[in-house]
Formats: sequence, structure tokens, C-alpha cells
Amino acid sequence: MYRLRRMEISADMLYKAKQIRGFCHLYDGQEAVVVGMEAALEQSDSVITSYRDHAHFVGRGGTVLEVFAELMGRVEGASKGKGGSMHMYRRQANFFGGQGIVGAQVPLGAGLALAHQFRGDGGVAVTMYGDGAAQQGQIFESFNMAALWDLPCIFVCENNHYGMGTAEWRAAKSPAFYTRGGDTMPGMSCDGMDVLAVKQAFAFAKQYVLEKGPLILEMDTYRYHGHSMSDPGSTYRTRDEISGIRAKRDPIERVRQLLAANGLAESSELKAIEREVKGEIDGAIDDAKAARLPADEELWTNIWRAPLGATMRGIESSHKQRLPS
Amino acid sequence: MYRLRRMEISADMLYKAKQIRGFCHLYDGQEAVVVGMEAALEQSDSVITSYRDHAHFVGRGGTVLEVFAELMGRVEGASKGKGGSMHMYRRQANFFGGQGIVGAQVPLGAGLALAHQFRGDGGVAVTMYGDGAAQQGQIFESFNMAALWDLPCIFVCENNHYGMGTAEWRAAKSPAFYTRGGDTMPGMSCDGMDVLAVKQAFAFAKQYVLEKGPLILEMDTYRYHGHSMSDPGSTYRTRDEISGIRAKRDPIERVRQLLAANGLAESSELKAIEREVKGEIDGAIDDAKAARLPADEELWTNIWRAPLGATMRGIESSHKQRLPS
Amino acid sequence: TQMTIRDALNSAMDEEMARDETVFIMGEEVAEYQGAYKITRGLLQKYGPKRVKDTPITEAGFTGIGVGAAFQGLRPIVEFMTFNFSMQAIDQIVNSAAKHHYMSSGAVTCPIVFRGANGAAAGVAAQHSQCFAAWYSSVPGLKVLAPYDSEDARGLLKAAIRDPDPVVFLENEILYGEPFPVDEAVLDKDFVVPIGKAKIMRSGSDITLVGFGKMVGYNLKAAELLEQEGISAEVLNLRSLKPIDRDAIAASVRKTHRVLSVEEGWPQSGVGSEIISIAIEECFDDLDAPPERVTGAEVPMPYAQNLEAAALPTVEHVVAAVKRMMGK
Amino acid sequence: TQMTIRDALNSAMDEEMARDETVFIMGEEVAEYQGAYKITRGLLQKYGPKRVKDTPITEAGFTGIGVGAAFQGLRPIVEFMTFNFSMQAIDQIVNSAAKHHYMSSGAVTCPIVFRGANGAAAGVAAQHSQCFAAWYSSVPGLKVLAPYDSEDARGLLKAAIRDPDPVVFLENEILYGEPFPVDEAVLDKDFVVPIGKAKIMRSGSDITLVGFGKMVGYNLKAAELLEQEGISAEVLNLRSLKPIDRDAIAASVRKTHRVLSVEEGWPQSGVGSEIISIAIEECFDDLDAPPERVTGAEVPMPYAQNLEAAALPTVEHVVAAVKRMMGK
Ligand SMILES: Cc1ncc(C[n+]2csc(CCOP(=O)(O)OP(=O)(O)O)c2C)c(N)n1
Ligand SMILES: Cc1ncc(C[n+]2csc(CCOP(=O)(O)OP(=O)(O)O)c2C)c(N)n1
Ligand SMILES: [Mg+2]
Ligand SMILES: [Mg+2]
Repeated sequence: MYRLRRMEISADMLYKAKQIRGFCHLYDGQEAVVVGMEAALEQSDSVITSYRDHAHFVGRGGTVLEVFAELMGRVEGASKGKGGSMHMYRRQANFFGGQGIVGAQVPLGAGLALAHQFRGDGGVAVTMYGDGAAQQGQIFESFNMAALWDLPCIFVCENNHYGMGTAEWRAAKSPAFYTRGGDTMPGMSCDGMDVLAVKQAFAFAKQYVLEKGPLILEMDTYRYHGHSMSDPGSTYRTRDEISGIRAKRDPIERVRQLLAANGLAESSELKAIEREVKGEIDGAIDDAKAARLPADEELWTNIWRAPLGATMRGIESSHKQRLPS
Repeated sequence: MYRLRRMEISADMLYKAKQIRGFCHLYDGQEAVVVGMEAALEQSDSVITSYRDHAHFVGRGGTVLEVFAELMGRVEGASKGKGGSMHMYRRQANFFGGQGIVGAQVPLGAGLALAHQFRGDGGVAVTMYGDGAAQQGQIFESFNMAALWDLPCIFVCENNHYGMGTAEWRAAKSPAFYTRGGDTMPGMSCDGMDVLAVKQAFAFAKQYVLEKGPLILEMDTYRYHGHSMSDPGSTYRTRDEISGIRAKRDPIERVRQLLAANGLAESSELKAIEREVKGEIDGAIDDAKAARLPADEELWTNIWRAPLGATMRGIESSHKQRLPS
Repeated sequence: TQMTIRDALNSAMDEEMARDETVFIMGEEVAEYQGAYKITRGLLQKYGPKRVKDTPITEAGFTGIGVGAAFQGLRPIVEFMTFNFSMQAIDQIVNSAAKHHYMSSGAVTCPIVFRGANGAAAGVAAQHSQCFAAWYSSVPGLKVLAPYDSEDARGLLKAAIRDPDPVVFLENEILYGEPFPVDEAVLDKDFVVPIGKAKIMRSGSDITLVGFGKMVGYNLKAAELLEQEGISAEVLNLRSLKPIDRDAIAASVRKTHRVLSVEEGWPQSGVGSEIISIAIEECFDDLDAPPERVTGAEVPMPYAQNLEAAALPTVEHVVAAVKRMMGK
Repeated sequence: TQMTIRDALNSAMDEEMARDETVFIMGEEVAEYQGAYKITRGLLQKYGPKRVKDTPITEAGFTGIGVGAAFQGLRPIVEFMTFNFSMQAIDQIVNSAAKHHYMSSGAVTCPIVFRGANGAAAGVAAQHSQCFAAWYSSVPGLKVLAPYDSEDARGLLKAAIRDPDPVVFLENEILYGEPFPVDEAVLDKDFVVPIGKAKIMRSGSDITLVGFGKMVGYNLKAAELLEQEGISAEVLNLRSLKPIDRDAIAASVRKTHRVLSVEEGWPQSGVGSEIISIAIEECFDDLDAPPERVTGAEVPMPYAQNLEAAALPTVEHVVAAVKRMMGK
């Protein structure tokens, strides 16, 4: 978690230093959800989430270097520079991104679950969306089909209580997101700031969806940063609210205190870990900065898996690009 | 109701005689819903429904002639021949059709309600959809916004138990459609074959939505015909099921028996009414057949309300159509 | 032998399902009802409900589910009852299916087919008559196919199902029941038509008639009539709208020096506008007449029979345009 | 005086809301947050929550609600945070808003404006960079506008709000903060720019550069550079993409004998393909060179700065294309 925290804070600095462009959505505050989840899942299970995806990518085994390199549009990045902040993938670990369109990842996630069921491979799919996304109609459509077909799908609402500048109660008549399956699907709520609770919830959920069909897991969590880099994050909520959560519910502090209270780690050990992580992150930043931009020819790769020798048009009529066959 | 019944049965015959083209969805069996509803509403309230709209059009004051003429694509038709079976409107009575895209009418209906609320004119909007449509995501999106904004909107699920060939329980994990508002919105169920119950339900609902915000009304009803003219309607349900409903729950028979049992009408009086209605319908058919096709110039009218002198392209380059300014 | 388009599509799916067990079909009424237009007839009975799935009427949701299943390695065939309803799902087709291979630099693939009836049918009015050929074929990352005859329907659909990329497959309701002659070769289990290649249906020397789907038939009819007037028309069946076969269009126009595009969709930024542009870009100096397009009239489709007829191209329009272009 | 596009749009809405109390705004973050790009700044404070409505992130639903309210006589302005998200609602825009006046033979009207940022921004990758100009402008029943400068933004938006038909209003995120000089006349409360008319931004005699939105600026820049090389370029700002001003395009091309269309969207069946087709249809014999188009490259938008730059037209592309067309 500390690694994810440092990574996001460094991304913030890099953005402000104009090393990163476009949209960039940070995850600090919410780390326990990804860490707890990954403690309960296998990489043979599938995960898909929204644009706020840096931590999910690392949770699936991606490196911090790959995150920074992607943010800087480098070829060493998670998506070799073509995706950017919102679109990181780790196909070999069944991580399907990194989705920019609010709500769209939810049916996609149900489809991942359908594939696991179809093959009978024992895998489950986790499809993660925000409290703002939770009103999207395609989510209800997905609930219904997932329930009709008993898909092994865990629908995870990461409720950080705001969708951009809109508080949950202004977006949802019923902001108890774990009940939004109505008669269609059961749900449960979990303290998303408590990594151990999250792990437990996912362990239960995985078992449940394999045996009984889909389930909603609502994670009560909080984002410290603004929605994205252009949002100071303090016009629609009070600074007191933010600092209160930091003081009382921070997921990293909670673990630190648990370790200390139970005598599981000396403060010096933790400090050493922190130092090590800082070193790793700083090294990753340097490596990312040193990494190459994609070659210009990459503009024309990956349009299709089978480009069939197609002729594409460049910017000018004089530029016709023949793709490989 | 008997008028609507005769109208639909005649439309069936006209279709088979190739006087009507394309899609044609009949309403026989469901008549009590429209008749009961209109007994409780004013024409200053708004109504919108799906493609199965002949009866709704007549319920809002349209004539049987206008229905037949529209079905035959005549200029005397409800939409002057441009809409056809699925697209009949009666703007002066706040009937907004006649919508071909499953589910799309539901947010539209919520928007009608928004306008009534915005103007504070005391009107409500009724937005009607089927059991098949009830899974559409935009319906849930509409529920949420209608509830957040307290819109005077009655969401009416006309549950005839099949969406084309799909029984409700195959389309919906939870086919109790009046509960589909979950925590967002209350709902109630009503016997849609009992015209008096329907009237009562709408009278209650109108009052309720004006005072407390939106409501779901599920109407338990049945369509006797197939989904549309190409569907015999008997492959996915048994003939016994259909004849059982006809025998036990027919909305017209029910009223006939009520009138008889309570001595409110002699059977001869009812026969006379039936004869009169038959005459009216037969006359309407003759009149519709005699009606004119739209003039060829109508191809180019009503694209826009303000066509601004635009030049449109005809089929060939040589045909450019200058619209009025 | 003769084969209807319906049987061509049905047999293509049947054989590909037999060949590859990751292929499955989903959509409204595809299973128990056997397809609103009976294209999936018999498949539920043969392959069972796991591989022939009825969906609720929730296009956005089931399209997204199909795309997700394709990401995870299955090969879904998603049927839209008609492509008009694909507008509810177009975000999933474009943003999810078409763009992921690129955004992930090749990590995520999406082998899926979206198929169904496209364009005008008969008497179904404005909301059920739209042609989506131009929209989908504008999107890099999609492949877009439109069969004309049973050979196309079989060979292109089999190619689409085997292809590793998302394919939009535009059928025509009016042609479903139409029989076309097919060769022995077409009946082969491994008969596929190459994606991205147009086909010369009839060779000619005076003008090239470019079309896809049903309009290829009109163009063939027109070519016959024109022959009687001494005009030799070449008929090009595009088959693929994305990628579009620029080379074949250019080669034909270089030969005939004239080109007319025929489509039922709306004119503005339509397929015809692209054909004209390709002709101009590739062979301006070879042209003996301005390239032209015959299109649907620029109106929402009216219901009344006379108006509907006036909104759609006919063989006569093609013949008249050609004669004008030939100065006759 | 100078005015940014943001202020032009903001003042247009403000004044029209003051003028007509049936005008209201709805969309994500338009009220309390004052707009993701602050286009609606101050309007909640001035007109209150009844007329400036924050919506949940449910494009299909709130677009349908807007259209329904317009059917019933209100004049909604629906903001899409960007037009990329309008794909979730495109069925409501096309099937509900655009087609109802026609389907009802004029009974139902739909005075509504759909507005927001369209096309490429900076560093936002494939799902957030699509241009929808060609798609929407293909649909009869819609009006489609694209402002370039602050005069356009103010005058076209006011015209759109007053218009009785559904208008798709395509803005450009990158230009929101850009100041443009405006005349006194533009500041008038009743200043409107006529829908359906293109504007000559700069007169010239050798070639016509056709564009809309941000590309008009590129074309003006290119025209300056070309002047230094002795080439006189006329710059036509389309303003309206539907209806498109065929007469203005034809008149300009008849004068200059050459035409180049410039857009950021994809080429196939794009706006440029229509401009080429119009030029061919209207003035083939007047042409001294084949009409051409500069477009976005035919790829989903990549994120990396160098690739993104390589995917989009620049002033240099325009200059190079013109020189080639002039044989220089
Ligand atoms: C369909 C769509 N509409 C709007 C947006 C713009 N947008 C991006 S993120 C966001 C807020 C989402 O909030 P939430 O679901 O709570 O997720 P969080 O950002 O809190 O993780 C919005 C409106 C989008 N990307 N897609
Ligand atoms: C978005 C969309 N998808 C599919 C269709 C095709 N279709 C027309 S009616 C229908 C069944 C609807 O059933 P239901 O909502 O129960 O209404 P009913 O016909 O029973 O009145 C379908 C699938 C459509 N018109 N629109
Ligand atoms: Mg949130
Ligand atoms: Mg039904």
C-alpha cells in the first residue's frame, strides 16, 4: 500500500512538472481495496476497472516503472505508450484495464465472467466501478444478465463518495450501492479502508460467486486527491472532511498501528521498508524518464491484430500507409 | 374497449389482405389498461408508449379512421402517413407516440414529466413500457433521476408476460416489475384486465406522483395476438394458456358480466352498442381505403420545423431539393 | 445449386460453431425463437443453450458482455435484431471493441462479430430503416463487411468469425429469403472470402458501378439494361467497407474512366462520398466524367408506400445516372 | 474587445436564459461544479437549480429526459462533458430527437441543443478524442454547428437555442480558453449567426481552404504562410455542417478552382469526403486540380506525445498539400 501511495504522490509531482499529460486520476486513499482484493484472488481471475487504474495494474503484477513510463508515453510503459494513464493492461495477468468510459467496464467484466464460466476454468471476474458510475443503465442490464446466467462475477462498487464534484447522495436516490441489485442480486458492504476486511470480503465473494452467481461488493473508501489533476478536490467537500479521514481511517496508518499494537514489526523495520520503497519509486521515475518514446512507425501498428495488408490514409492524400498482411 | 378490440381485429384482417405493410403490433387483450387509464387522466396530462400504440392514440381522442388511414399510409392518418403503425401522435392531446425503440420512451416520458413540473401546470406524464423493455438500462437511469427530482411521472409497465417470444422469467431475474425501483422508487401492481381497478390505480397514482414523486404501476395483462404480424404467437406459449385467459380474464367479458350482474345494461343494449361499433369500424375502413396517399412533395416536408432554405440531396446528383426558408 | 442468404448465414455459423467450440451466439430471440428472421434456425437444438444464448432486450449490456467475453478469448457472434438497435450499444462497439487492440498496443484482442439486418426494410418507417455502413466503416479498428449474395454471405461470415478482430457484418432483411446460385466450392467447410477485397461481379469498359449489399443486385440489373443500350458497365461488389479496397476501385476506374457509387444510406458523408473521394485521389486524371453517387434521399424514412419508394434508389435511377454520365 | 470561447458560450447561454424562461441547462457537473470546463460558470447562482440541473452520469437517460422535455415545449441545453460520451445517448439524439418531427408529420417539435467538446484534446487517448462531425451531420433532422471563434460561438449558440429543431453543437476543448477579437455588434443581446451559412474568413483567388472549428485557425495560419509564397488562399469557415452550405462552397471553388478540406476526424466518409463530393458535383469543370482532404490519420488516437502529434493535421500539412496542389 505504501508503494502505491508513493507511486500516486510521485505521479502528482510528475504531472505538475509537466512530465505527464492529459487526464490522470490518482488512487491514494483507496489502496486497501486493490491490495486486499489481490490478497484474495489469483491472477487467473480477471479484473477490469475504470480510468483510475494505476494501482490495479500494479496489483496485477505490473511494475511502478511500467506505470510511470506509460504516464510519460514511453515504449516501456504498461501499454507501450499508446494508452496513457487511463488505459493500462496486463493481459498475461488477466487485467483488462483501464477503461475511460464510465460504466462501460461493467458489462465487459460480466463478459469476462461469462468466458470463465464457459470454459469452466474456475476463474471469477471482478468488475470495478465508482459511486458515480453506479447509476449507469448498463450496470443494471449487466446485473440482470449476470444473475439470469449465474455468472461468476463480483461487481465491486468502489464508493469514494464522489463522482467528480458530485456527492453520492446528489447522484443517487439510493446511495446504498450494495443494495442496488434489488431483487436481482445480493450485495454486501465492506470497509474499504481496512485491508484485512477487504481481503476477507473478496475471499468470501469469490467462493460465493462460483457457487451461487453474481454478487455486489460495495467498498466504502475515499480518494484524497481531486478527481483528476485539474480538480483541486476541495470545492465540493471540506478540507476538514479530507483531513478527518486521513487522521482516522487511512488504510496505511491502520496497518502500521495494527503491526505496532501486535508487536509484529518494529517502527525501524517499517521505516526501512519505506526507505526501500522510496528508492524503488525514485529509481522508477529516473528509468521512466530515460525510456524511449515509441518509434514513429508505432502509429500504424495494432489497429488490427490481422491488418490484412490494408491501405490506410495518412493525414495527407499523398500519404497512404500499407499495413502488413 | 369493444371499439378497440374491433379495431385491432380489423387491422389484423387488413394486414392479411396486404392493405397494411411493415410492422404492426396489436393490442387486443390489453384494452382495459388504456381505457382505465384514460378514465382517470386529463388530456392535459402527457402519455407516451411503445410501438403498440393504436389504442393509446384512440384513448387520447384519436379516431379509428385516423388509425386505419395511418396503417394504410394515407394523408388522413394520425401522422399523415409518415409514421405508420408504430408512430402515431396526437400532440394536441399530449400524446407523444408511438416509439419504435424499446426502452427509449421511458426517459422521454420522464422528460415530459419534467416539463410539467417545470411549468407547474399540475400535469403528470405516463410513460408506458413492456415487460421485455423493463430490463433496459435507461429505465433505471430514468427511475433514479425521476426520484432525485421528484418528477410527476407514472412509470407503467404493461406486463403482458412476453417480449416477443421471451417469457418474462427468461428476460428478468426478478419479474416483479413493480418492485424494480428497488430503494429508489415505490411501485404497485394492478390487475390490468380489470378496467375499474386500472382506473382506480391511475387515479391514486396521479395524486401520488404530484405529491410525492414518481411511482411504478405494473399492469398485469395479456396480448391475444402474436407480437407482430409475422409472429403466430403460439410457439412460445400454449393455445390453452391463451384460451384460458380469454375465458377467465377477458377485460370486455368482465365488464359485460358486471353490467349484467348488476342489472346496469340489458344484453340487447350491449348488442346494439356492438352493432354500432361494428358499423363505425367498417365505415372507418372504407373511409381509410378511400383516403389519399400523401402528395409526393411530402417527402421533403417536416425534416425540420425551420428548414432555413437548406439544399438537400435527392437520390441522384441531378436532384437537389431546395427547402423553404 | 441455389442457396438463400438465410441458409448461407445459418450454415456459416453452424459450421464455424462445429469447427471452433469457443464460438457462440447471443442476441434477442436467437435461441428458442430461432431468430426474429430465423437466421439462427436449429442452432439451439444442435449446440445447446450454452452456445446459443437468448438475451434480454438490453443491447448496451449484452454487447458489452460479448466484447468482454471476446477479450477473454471466446469468439462471440452478437446478433442485433436490426442494426438500428446497435445505436444503444455503439459505445461498446466503438470504444470497447474497436479501440482496445490499439490502446493496449496489441495486448488485448477482440475477436467478435456483430451481425444483423442493416438499412431499409419495407414499411418500417424512420426508426427502423437506417443504414450504418458509413458510420462503422469510418472507425479504424473495426472491420466492416456487407455481403450481397449467398457466396458472400457464407464466405464473409465464416471469414469474420475466424478473424481475430471485431467485425461489423451488415445484412439486409429483404434479401434473407432470396436464393442465389452457388458453386460447389462455396459449399466447402473451409470456404472463406478474403476480408478487404472487392469482387468484380461483371466486367465492363465504360463505367464502374460500385456498391455493397442489395445495391450490387441493382447494379447488375442496371448493367444488363445498359448493355442493351450499348453501354458496358463494370459492377464492383465492395464486400468489405473497412478496410475498403482502394486498389480494386482505382484499378477499375482506371479502366472504365467513370464511376458511380450506389447505396441506400443518406448521402452526406456516406459511403458514396468516400468512393468519390477515392476515385478523385487515385485517378483524377483518368476520369472522363465526374464521379457520382446515387444514394437514399436525404430524409428520415417515411412510412407511406409512395413516399418510401421515392426515398430509395431504384435500378432506373442507376440507369439514368449512367446515361447522363455517358452523355446519352 | 477580446473574448474567450468560454465567455462567448457562457454569455450566450446566460442571455438566452434571461430572454426565455423555458431555456434550461442539464448535464454532468454543470451546476455546482460550474462545468467540467467551466462553460456554465455562474449560471446556477443566477438562475437556480430548476434551470441549471446537475445530472448523474447517465447519458442515455438524461438525454432522453431532455428530448422529452423539448417535445413538451421546454428548450433544454444538454451538455455532454465531451461528445465521446454522447455515444451512450446517440440513439436518443438520432432516433428520438432528429426523427420525430418527420415521423409525426410536423406535430412533434424538438427544440433542444446538445453541446460539448468534440474531437481531439491533448493527451487523452483513443476513447476521449473522437470527432463526431461526420456522423451527426449525416442525419437529416439534426442541425449540426461547429464554431471556430468567439463570434461564431456566441452567435451560433444563441441561434441554436432559439432554433425550433434539435441542434448538435460541437465545441473544441483546446479552444475554450482562447481569446478572439469581437466587434461591438457581436456583444448585442440579439446577435445571432444564421444557421446553414458558411463564412468567408479570408478572401483569396488560388485555392479554397474549407474547415470547421479549430481547423479554421489552421487554415488562416496556412493562408498567411502561403501568401508569403505568392499563393492566395480563400478560407471558408463552414459554421454549419448540417445543413451544409453547398452554395458557398461551390461559389468559392468556382472562383479559386481548387479546394482543400481540413479536419481532425478520420478520413473515411468524413466531412472532407463530403466536401470533395460537393466540389465534384457542383463544379467539376471549374477544377484546376483534384480536390483534396487533410484529415486525422486513420488510427485510434494514441497517447504518447509524438504519436499523437503524428496523428493530427498541422498548419504545415495544410501548406504542403496546397503547394502540391498548386504544383509548387
Ligand atoms: C460515459 C461517461 N460520461 C462521463 C465521463 C466523464 N467522467 C469521467 S470520471 C467521471 C466521474 C466518475 O465518478 P465515479 O464513478 O464515482 O468514479 P471515481 O472517479 O470516483 O473513481 C466522469 C463524469 C466519462 N468518462 N464517461
Ligand atoms: C432497442 C430495441 N431492441 C430490439 C427491438 C425489437 N423489438 C421490438 S418489440 C420487442 C419486444 C418488446 O417486448 P415488451 O417490452 O414486453 O413489449 P410488448 O411487445 O410485449 O408490448 C423487441 C425485442 C427494438 N424495437 N428496440
Ligand atoms: Mg467516486
Ligand atoms: Mg411484453
